[in-house]
Amino acid sequence: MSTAAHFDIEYLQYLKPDGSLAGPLPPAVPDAASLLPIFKQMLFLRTFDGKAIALQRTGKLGTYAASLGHEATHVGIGYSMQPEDVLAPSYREYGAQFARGVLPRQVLLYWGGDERGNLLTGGPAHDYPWCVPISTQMLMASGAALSFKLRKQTKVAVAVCGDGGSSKTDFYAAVNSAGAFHLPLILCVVNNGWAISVPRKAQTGADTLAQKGIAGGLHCLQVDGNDIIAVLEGLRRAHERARNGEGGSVIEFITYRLHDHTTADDARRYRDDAEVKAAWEKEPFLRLRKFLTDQGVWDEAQEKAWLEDSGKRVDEEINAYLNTPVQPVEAMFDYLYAELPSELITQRTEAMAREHRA
Amino acid sequence: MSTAAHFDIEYLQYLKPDGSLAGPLPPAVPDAASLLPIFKQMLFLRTFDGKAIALQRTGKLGTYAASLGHEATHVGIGYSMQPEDVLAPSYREYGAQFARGVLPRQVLLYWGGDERGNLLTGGPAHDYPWCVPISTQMLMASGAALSFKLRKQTKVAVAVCGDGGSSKTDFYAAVNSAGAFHLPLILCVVNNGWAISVPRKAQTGADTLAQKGIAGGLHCLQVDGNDIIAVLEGLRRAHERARNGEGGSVIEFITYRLHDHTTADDARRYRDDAEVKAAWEKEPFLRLRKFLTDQGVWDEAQEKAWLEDSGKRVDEEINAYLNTPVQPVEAMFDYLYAELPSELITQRTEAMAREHRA
Amino acid sequence: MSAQPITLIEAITQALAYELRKDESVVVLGEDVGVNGGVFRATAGLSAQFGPERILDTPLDETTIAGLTVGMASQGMKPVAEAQFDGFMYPMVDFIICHAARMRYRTRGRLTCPMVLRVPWGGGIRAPEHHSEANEAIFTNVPGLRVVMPSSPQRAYGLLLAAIRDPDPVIYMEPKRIYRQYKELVPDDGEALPLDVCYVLRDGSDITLVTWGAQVKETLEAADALAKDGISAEVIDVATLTPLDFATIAESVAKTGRCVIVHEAAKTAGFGAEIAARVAEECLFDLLAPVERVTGYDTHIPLFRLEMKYLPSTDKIVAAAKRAMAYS
Amino acid sequence: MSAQPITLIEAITQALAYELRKDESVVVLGEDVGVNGGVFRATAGLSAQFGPERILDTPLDETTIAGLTVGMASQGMKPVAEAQFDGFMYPMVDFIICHAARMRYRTRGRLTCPMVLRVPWGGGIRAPEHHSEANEAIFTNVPGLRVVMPSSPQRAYGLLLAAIRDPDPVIYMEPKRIYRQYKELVPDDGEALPLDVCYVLRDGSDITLVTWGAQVKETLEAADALAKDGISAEVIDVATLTPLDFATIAESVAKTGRCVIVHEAAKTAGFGAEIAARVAEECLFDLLAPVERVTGYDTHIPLFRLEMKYLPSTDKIVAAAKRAMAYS
Ligand SMILES: Cc1ncc(C[n+]2csc(CCOP(=O)(O)OP(=O)(O)O)c2C)c(N)n1
Ligand SMILES: Cc1ncc(C[n+]2csc(CCOP(=O)(O)OP(=O)(O)O)c2C)c(N)n1
Ligand SMILES: [Mg+2]
Ligand SMILES: [Mg+2]
Repeated sequence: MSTAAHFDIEYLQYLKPDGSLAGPLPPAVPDAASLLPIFKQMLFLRTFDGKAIALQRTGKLGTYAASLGHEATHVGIGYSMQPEDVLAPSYREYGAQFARGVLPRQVLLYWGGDERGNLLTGGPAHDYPWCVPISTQMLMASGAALSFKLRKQTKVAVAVCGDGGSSKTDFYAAVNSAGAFHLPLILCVVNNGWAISVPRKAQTGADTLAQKGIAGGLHCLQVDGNDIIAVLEGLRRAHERARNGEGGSVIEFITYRLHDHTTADDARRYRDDAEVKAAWEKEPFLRLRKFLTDQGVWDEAQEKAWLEDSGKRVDEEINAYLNTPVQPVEAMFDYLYAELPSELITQRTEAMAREHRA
Repeated sequence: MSTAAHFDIEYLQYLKPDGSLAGPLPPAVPDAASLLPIFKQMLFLRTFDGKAIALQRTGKLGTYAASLGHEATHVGIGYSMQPEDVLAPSYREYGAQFARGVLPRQVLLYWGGDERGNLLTGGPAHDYPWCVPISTQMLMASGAALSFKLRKQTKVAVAVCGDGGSSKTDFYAAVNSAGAFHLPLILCVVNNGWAISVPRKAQTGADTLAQKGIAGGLHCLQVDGNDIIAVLEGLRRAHERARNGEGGSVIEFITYRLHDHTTADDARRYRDDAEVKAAWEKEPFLRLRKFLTDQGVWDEAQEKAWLEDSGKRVDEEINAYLNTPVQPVEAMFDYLYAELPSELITQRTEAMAREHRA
Repeated sequence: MSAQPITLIEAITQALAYELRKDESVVVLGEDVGVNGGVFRATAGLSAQFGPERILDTPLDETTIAGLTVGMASQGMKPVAEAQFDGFMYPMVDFIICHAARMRYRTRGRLTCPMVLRVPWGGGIRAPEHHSEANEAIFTNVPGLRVVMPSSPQRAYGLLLAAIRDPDPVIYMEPKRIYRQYKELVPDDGEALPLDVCYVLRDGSDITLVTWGAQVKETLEAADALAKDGISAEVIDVATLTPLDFATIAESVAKTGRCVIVHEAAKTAGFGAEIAARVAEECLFDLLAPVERVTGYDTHIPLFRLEMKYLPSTDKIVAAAKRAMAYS
Repeated sequence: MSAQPITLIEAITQALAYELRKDESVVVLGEDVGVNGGVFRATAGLSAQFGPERILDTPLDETTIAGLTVGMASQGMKPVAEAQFDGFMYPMVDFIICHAARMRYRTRGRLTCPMVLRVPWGGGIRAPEHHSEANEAIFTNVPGLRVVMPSSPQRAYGLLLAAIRDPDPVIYMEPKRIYRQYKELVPDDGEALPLDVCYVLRDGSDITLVTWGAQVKETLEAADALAKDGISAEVIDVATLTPLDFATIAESVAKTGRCVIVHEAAKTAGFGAEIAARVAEECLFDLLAPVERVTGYDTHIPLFRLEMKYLPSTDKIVAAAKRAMAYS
């Protein structure tokens, strides 16, 4: 009889798949040149990804989750943040982490089965480690945001999950608590079409993943996650709201997982080649290169040099990883408690003695 | 730049607090007379509630959760269902259960600390028992609805939680799964303003609780939960959708908890008398009586007779409850498994022996 | 300063207030902990004293409480969360195991999780379903946690202060049956008690009775009853279940040669099993009699009409002790 | 009919297919169990054979899987749910404890919950974090459940059939390290194995080795090694942890006088504690040597570079057995 509430979900796209602009540049991107450092990060990330996969294929790395196709979203997320902000990633947002200073060798150590990867050396010490239990990081980030608000710190918590992750109850708990406490929280849903073998449409009956934020009264936005300009503008708005005390946001980034879920997966079992082929037409890198080249701020020579440089830097990181000595057996007991309880000292001593006997 | 999605939440009210109609009667209510059985149920429920509280105050019942003020919503929910549908209540929807045939003594047995209350004698054998862990029943009902869908049964699962319960992750999981599987599920959120001492506005940043259904692409509706006509019409629409394979609904019923949370609670500690007083102006019973009296289908004599009858029937139920022998000690072991494992037979024997010694 | 004796729950309130005053990174959160002061009144008066930014009413979701708590703790605060009842802790298990217990471990000390989860625990108060559960065992196989249970006003105060100050996550279970059982003088001196010891509440030479939480009362009563029959029982309140101070128990069993373990959780794989196992491993040749466990039955605690028949009683403890004494 | 020997995981697929054919109320649900056939291929081919209405890919939420499962089971279906990995079961704990384990009890038999929760369990496959956990102890203190763990292709088949047919909820944990370790002839005859017995895998007279899951392999190897030194070890695969068939273990210990329990979960309050406790209670005077537990350390299983040092090994078992043999 009457309308109790009304909602619109906005969609942002500036840079079309063909590299042309859909309209004027938004505030987040003053000019083409400002995109150069981000573009270079994207290129570096792709270089890293390829080499990491190769490393896994040759048995020198454990299961690895690639980020192929997600570069604009991942790098954009990292690039939009201030060092004092807190990032709560899932397990593949290396692009965001590199933008925050994390050394690539950390990624390799982690997927190489070494806890020291989670030191995230090079990045802000307060960032969260990789998070395997899906979307728990979203709610943890809400707690981080609550701690900022209570202590009147002007910081933003940024958390990232996938389309699958947006089905997780922890995701909804993050939405609900961010709304209830009006928190400086940005929930980034990287919709890459798949959660391992489960397609986006099997996750939910919702038309957009962005609209999940309505459940908690959050600001909701859907952006073309392969369009770095839309990514940056969407994040700019969300950060501004968060810093101004206007509360939390849910941003859905529409992108595509061009690789298998991880190196342990074989996507051919469940998805069509045609779909993947079509997705390659929309991927984030080519359109941005086209745009930057058209704008005269990038050229082949620059790219060649940068690629070479990137390759060299990644190789250095790989070497650093491969040359990291395995932790001694007692590392198993380290950091379990601030101070190891006496019973555990006994176990630790026993483990060390066994090691020396062996 | 463009709109990705758009939503409206409708609000239903037909019978205003003063007992006058806000517009023509909706399909759910052909005429005033059709409301009489429901009105009588509401009156019976209020009688029961009062006597149950008195029973608790005199030490003859454990903690009891009253339903004062919720009568229209509770009775409407039960009355809208078919026997083959499944009801998944929380812990105070006796009105819905009585409408489904459950004997009032069952309520007393349950709050009197006896599992046999959950037999729900008199009601459909497939209904769920009372559910103490908030909102878990919402998700369980989604599973029930999924079982109906898979077996092509034309049945609806109806689950009820409170405003507080709508914050629970299980509630969101119910919304999400009902949307993903397109289930015949009706999620009833009885917004009575309070979750024990926590007011509705502290639960969420959402303007309505109905809009939580948007997160899963469900049909969403907000109704005046003190207006039995709106309650019935909202439910009629949701049932029709469910039966037609159009999927699930979230209905927010706006009502008010006129009593303490339970008999163990003292609401004066946290809420204003003025608010309670104002709520009494909008409660469901008076407006309906006014309407039915104005329409000439109800009068004082009828009410007197019905009240007397109700009182007598409730007293009979109370007697039946008070005269139910306590279960023997071995009841602790009954129904733990279909067949008691041998170790438990030993424990059971020991418990019985101890009992006979004592 | 409390010159008056106070109950166990008042001791908890007192400890919370002390630490809220002393350490501004401490916050309290949970359902109804604010203006209402908690359904058991554990946080009574704290909202008025410290304001709603220190004493937070959360939305009704235990997953949320757990997740927010871990998030706050890992960013430098010291949250003290409340689960309203034992039976509502289960949705918190994921955050406790996957994040709280591993934050320091996983990040090699870079991030930590100094939090306390308080939870009214156990049966015997004629409460509705899920309000009477003894589920401590769930957390005792989880490395990286401390599981603590006080059994007197003084220990409630001292152990809660220690729990809040501890740099790692602590599950602090409060035996609700004895919240108001008796009063004790509990000076509000901010003195914490150690979290790594079992407390010997009564010395004895014939048999060791090991227990924790609400059953401490029945166990002490059983010791009294046994004394009348000339049996000298030593009573140990475990207090901190994990990491366990087994040395104190071993020392006692070495002396007495007999051990009865009392707890209200179901027997199978209750925490009593760990203590009995340790005795079998480390004190075998001290034992004169088989170890006994006096526990809840291996069924759910029934609704309140039968619950007292489920719980260990003084009688049952005495009977077990006498069975043990029959060996020599 | 499978005339070919098959692996443990193939035996699981075979049992699922058998029961899906036989009983139309059986449905399989979980993440990636459909077209993808499960991340371990346990459900490979089932979607093609039985269709998406019998083999359901769920949204990515374990709470959802648990809740839907209980809802379906309580309305007359027999859902077989999958948790993708051990470390993702925790959000299911609430539904398992509060609803699955209590449905029959709470409603006095009016509603029941015949469900199976399958979960790849344990370490040793060089997997990422939370993919290698031995968390069976969480469920063993919960009345109303059955906790089952197969250790061979034949037992995987027979026990899974029994679990699906059981009228009560079963947690069925699959030792993923031995999913493909070896093959066995497993006739697809629909013959279930009993859920209330421990399996004596090897007779012996000097010492009883008790274990379950993946460690059965190392334990049998240890028995071989011990035999070379003239020590005769009896090996028991517990198979169904709860309700426990302790009689089989007691009988063995009565014969051997020595008991070593092997499991990969952390030691403190692992399920080995229950077995050791029972031995201390019921076999005390049979014991020639202290009970020993060879287990994971009381820390989290580390990431894969160190995980094999965390897990019990044949060496560690042999050493413990020899320590026990030193007593006589
Ligand atoms: C709680 C939990 N359940 C299951 C898994 C196993 N798992 C790892 S990644 C994944 C799919 C995630 O999909 P999505 O959220 O879309 O993220 P994407 O990998 O596509 O970036 C699953 C099911 C997990 N890590 N955590
Ligand atoms: C999981 C869980 N947490 C906490 C409680 C304790 N509790 C019982 S009722 C209640 C408030 C419920 O409020 P609401 O959902 O609005 O329903 P109402 O009682 O108002 O009908 C709480 C917190 C519970 N029963 N279950
Ligand atoms: Mg995805
Ligand atoms: Mg309410």
